[in-house]
Amino acid sequence: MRTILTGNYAVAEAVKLSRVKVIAAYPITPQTTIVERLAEMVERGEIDAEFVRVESEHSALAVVYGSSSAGLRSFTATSSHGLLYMYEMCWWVSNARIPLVMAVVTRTIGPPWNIHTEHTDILTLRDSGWIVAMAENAQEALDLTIQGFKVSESVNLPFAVGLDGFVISHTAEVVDVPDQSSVDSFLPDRKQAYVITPDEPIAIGNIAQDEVAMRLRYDMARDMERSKEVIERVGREFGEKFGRKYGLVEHYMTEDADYVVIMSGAWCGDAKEAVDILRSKGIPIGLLKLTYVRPFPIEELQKIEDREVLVIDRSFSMGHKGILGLEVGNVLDCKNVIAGLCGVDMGVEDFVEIFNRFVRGEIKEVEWWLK
Amino acid sequence: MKLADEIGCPLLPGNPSCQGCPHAIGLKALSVLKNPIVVVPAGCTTIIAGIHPKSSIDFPLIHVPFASAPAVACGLSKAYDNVVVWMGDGAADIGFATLSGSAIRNDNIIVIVSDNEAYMNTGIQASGTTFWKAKTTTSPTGKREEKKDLALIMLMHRVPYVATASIGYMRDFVQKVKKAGSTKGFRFIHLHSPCPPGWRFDSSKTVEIARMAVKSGAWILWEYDGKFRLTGASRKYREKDKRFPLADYIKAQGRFRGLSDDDVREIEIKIDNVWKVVEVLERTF
Amino acid sequence: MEYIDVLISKPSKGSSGKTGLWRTFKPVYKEDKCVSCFECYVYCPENCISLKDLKIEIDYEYCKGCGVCSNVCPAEAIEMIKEV
Amino acid sequence: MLKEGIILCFGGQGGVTAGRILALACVKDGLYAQAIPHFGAERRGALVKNYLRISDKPIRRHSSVKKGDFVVVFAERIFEIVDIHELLKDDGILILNSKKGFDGLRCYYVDASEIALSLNLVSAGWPIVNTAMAGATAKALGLTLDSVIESIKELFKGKLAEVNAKAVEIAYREVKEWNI
Repeated sequence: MRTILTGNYAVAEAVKLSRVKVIAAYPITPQTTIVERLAEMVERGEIDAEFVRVESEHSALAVVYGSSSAGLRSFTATSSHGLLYMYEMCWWVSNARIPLVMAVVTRTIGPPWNIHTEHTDILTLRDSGWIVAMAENAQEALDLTIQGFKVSESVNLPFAVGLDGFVISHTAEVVDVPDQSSVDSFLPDRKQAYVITPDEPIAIGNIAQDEVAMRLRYDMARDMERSKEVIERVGREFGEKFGRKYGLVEHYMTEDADYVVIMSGAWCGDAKEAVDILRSKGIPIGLLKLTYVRPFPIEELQKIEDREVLVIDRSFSMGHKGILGLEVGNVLDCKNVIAGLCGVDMGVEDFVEIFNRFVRGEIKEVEWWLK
Repeated sequence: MKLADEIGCPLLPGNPSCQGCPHAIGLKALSVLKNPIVVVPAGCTTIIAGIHPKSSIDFPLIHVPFASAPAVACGLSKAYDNVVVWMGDGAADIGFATLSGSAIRNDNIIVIVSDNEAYMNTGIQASGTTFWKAKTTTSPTGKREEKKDLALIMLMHRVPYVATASIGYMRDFVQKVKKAGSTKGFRFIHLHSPCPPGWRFDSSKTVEIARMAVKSGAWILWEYDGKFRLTGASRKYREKDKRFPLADYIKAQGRFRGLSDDDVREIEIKIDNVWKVVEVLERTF
Repeated sequence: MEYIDVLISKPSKGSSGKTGLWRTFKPVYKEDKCVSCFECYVYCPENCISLKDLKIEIDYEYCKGCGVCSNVCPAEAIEMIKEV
Repeated sequence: MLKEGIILCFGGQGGVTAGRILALACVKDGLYAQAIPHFGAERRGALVKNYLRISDKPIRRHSSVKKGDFVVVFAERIFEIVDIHELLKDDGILILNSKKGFDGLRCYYVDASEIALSLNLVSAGWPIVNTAMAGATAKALGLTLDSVIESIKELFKGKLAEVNAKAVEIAYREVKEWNI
């Protein structure tokens, strides 16, 4: 059904369609309307789930860690300071190999207080063993949430869906909401590596010897690597079922492009229009969207090794460069523009200007786009 | 029925607990619950639970981060009955918001705080429940602040069941665990657990010291199940003249070494004040 | 998921090895003095005391020699003897 | 065809809802639309900007609208704090809650406050003009009345839906052109 939904409501719809059993979340702008909508769905009996009103984000993830360990499909959502407050639990969940899905509505970290989008918050999950996906619009937020459960439960790693605060979370736009039976046939019943039950006296997470514990990390690394193939397969299956194909990256006019811009998140839409404008003037430029930041699509990037590459970052690693700039820079030579931090608005005309400077060879190694 | 016939030994021999460990004694009480799942945050019991691939505890057990235990238990309780949090006073300090939040939600879980009055697992640092003047590595000349009364704080959350207990009075503790087990909602037991290395007394005296705490009135056994009442041995120590000398309890512990008679009298006043609160609660609550 | 078992431990005695080696003092049971109250069983932190009819048995393989059993015995039926 | 607009109102006047009503009406008319509320630190009473995009193709951009093909103004007092020429393209259309048009601009105007008051759409002493303004904007943008009414019935329930649908209908019918 085609309708108008905000990104946050689209996520809530996806959670409902995924037949989630336990939802725990603490309000934080701009994530709040996800949990408000889910609480409403639970109260009205539109979804057969329990909603737990926790007292903090740390407990939000702790509750869904508990329910997921018991075999119940679970969901939480957070943003910025909330994500940082639950950071310890993030690592615990992934290291315990518990599949679950969390929406991260990206927002600047203070001070100063600022509620607008930036990707530095979700990118703190980079090293934690979470699969990290970034939505470009409300439709992708819905689609990636549903795929998230399937991917997560296939590789026993938690899954974060990032959606830009306000830009996606509160923008009402056209979303095609799939029907329940199609989602049911796409998303199988929950499976996971182990379930804690009263019937079997096993202990989960006892102290382990160094050498033995390291093997678990090795296991995790291999499963994260394997998740690439799972993400591609699930994205293909989703495409066959719903007509919208997904993968680790999305190519936009890159095939014959001499210049490739790499970006992630909501502003890719504006950047695609800027690509169109440069193309109309005969400039061979394309855009590679990182739909997934973890696992990192190294092989996809190696394919564009011979092009001029620019990474535009909505995040920064203090003392070095943009976080995606760092990541991509590990695979191929690239220039790096830091823009749109703290929610600074970036429109088509900004990207046209940046792209023109990039094509003319005027962009420095690392350049801040201050307004 | 003899207590020995009622309780089992879920903690298996050969575990890493210190000699005379109070938690090791207390854990036995969980054997009266039907099919419990035990949630353990960071603390001494993290170690006591054993080293992979062996588990020292014959229950399903899940290790969880320090401040998270009641919340994880809440999640588990969406699938199972009899989810028990077994945590120390350290976890109750760092995870106090989690504990309070769980109580406010009236989560269907049992929380037992086995309180050895300091952070023992990290090597005896002062906690919120460390007694005034007790020496720890972070209060080397004796703690200057008061001991917080966790059970009374939890009682004020208006949950269905709150009790104090002592590892020196296992019959009383087992009764309380049973009662908690047959109640629904958030249930809380604050268990007094004297620690030989932490309090500096001989490992053979764990039970003796625990009993001295009750006999001297320094630890009061009570429960609330809709009605507040003193239980077990503490009933006879309501009258102060029946209590054992407080100085004997204090002086048996290395952590109080060097306390003056004035200090002991000061402690006595603090204890008398707690009794006043308990007596009011007993009459009115 | 080859090494997922690293996360999962199963109940077993001796997770910390033969803890009987920790002992300095050994509890010695005086059967004739025993009044079968089994306080020693209730309070033994190590769960090294088992009940045999009206008597007890001590598992010296794991007993750490803490002395709690002797301390709680009302009949002086467990004596701590220096072992090493 | 991409039309970008800005809805200007004071916090609490319901600009966000107006945007959503119009976006949903577009979908019902077979178009694509996007309603972006701009959130700052403002509270009730401050000037609030909302953006509305309408297109016959999926809309990819998510940035703010700097200059609108149309600007909807919920209260004339807004002109005291905003230079309308900065927000409206030279050939753009102003849709205004007023008894008269705006000199020098292509404009649609309707007395939305009066419509709201006549239907007793009042909250905390303020006439709630958002649905009437949605009706007037729909007319100005060439959306069908049926689609706006349907959207109202999807977003509101019961009596509230009825009254607001009425406001839409009156405004849609009464909105007048000025300099067009």
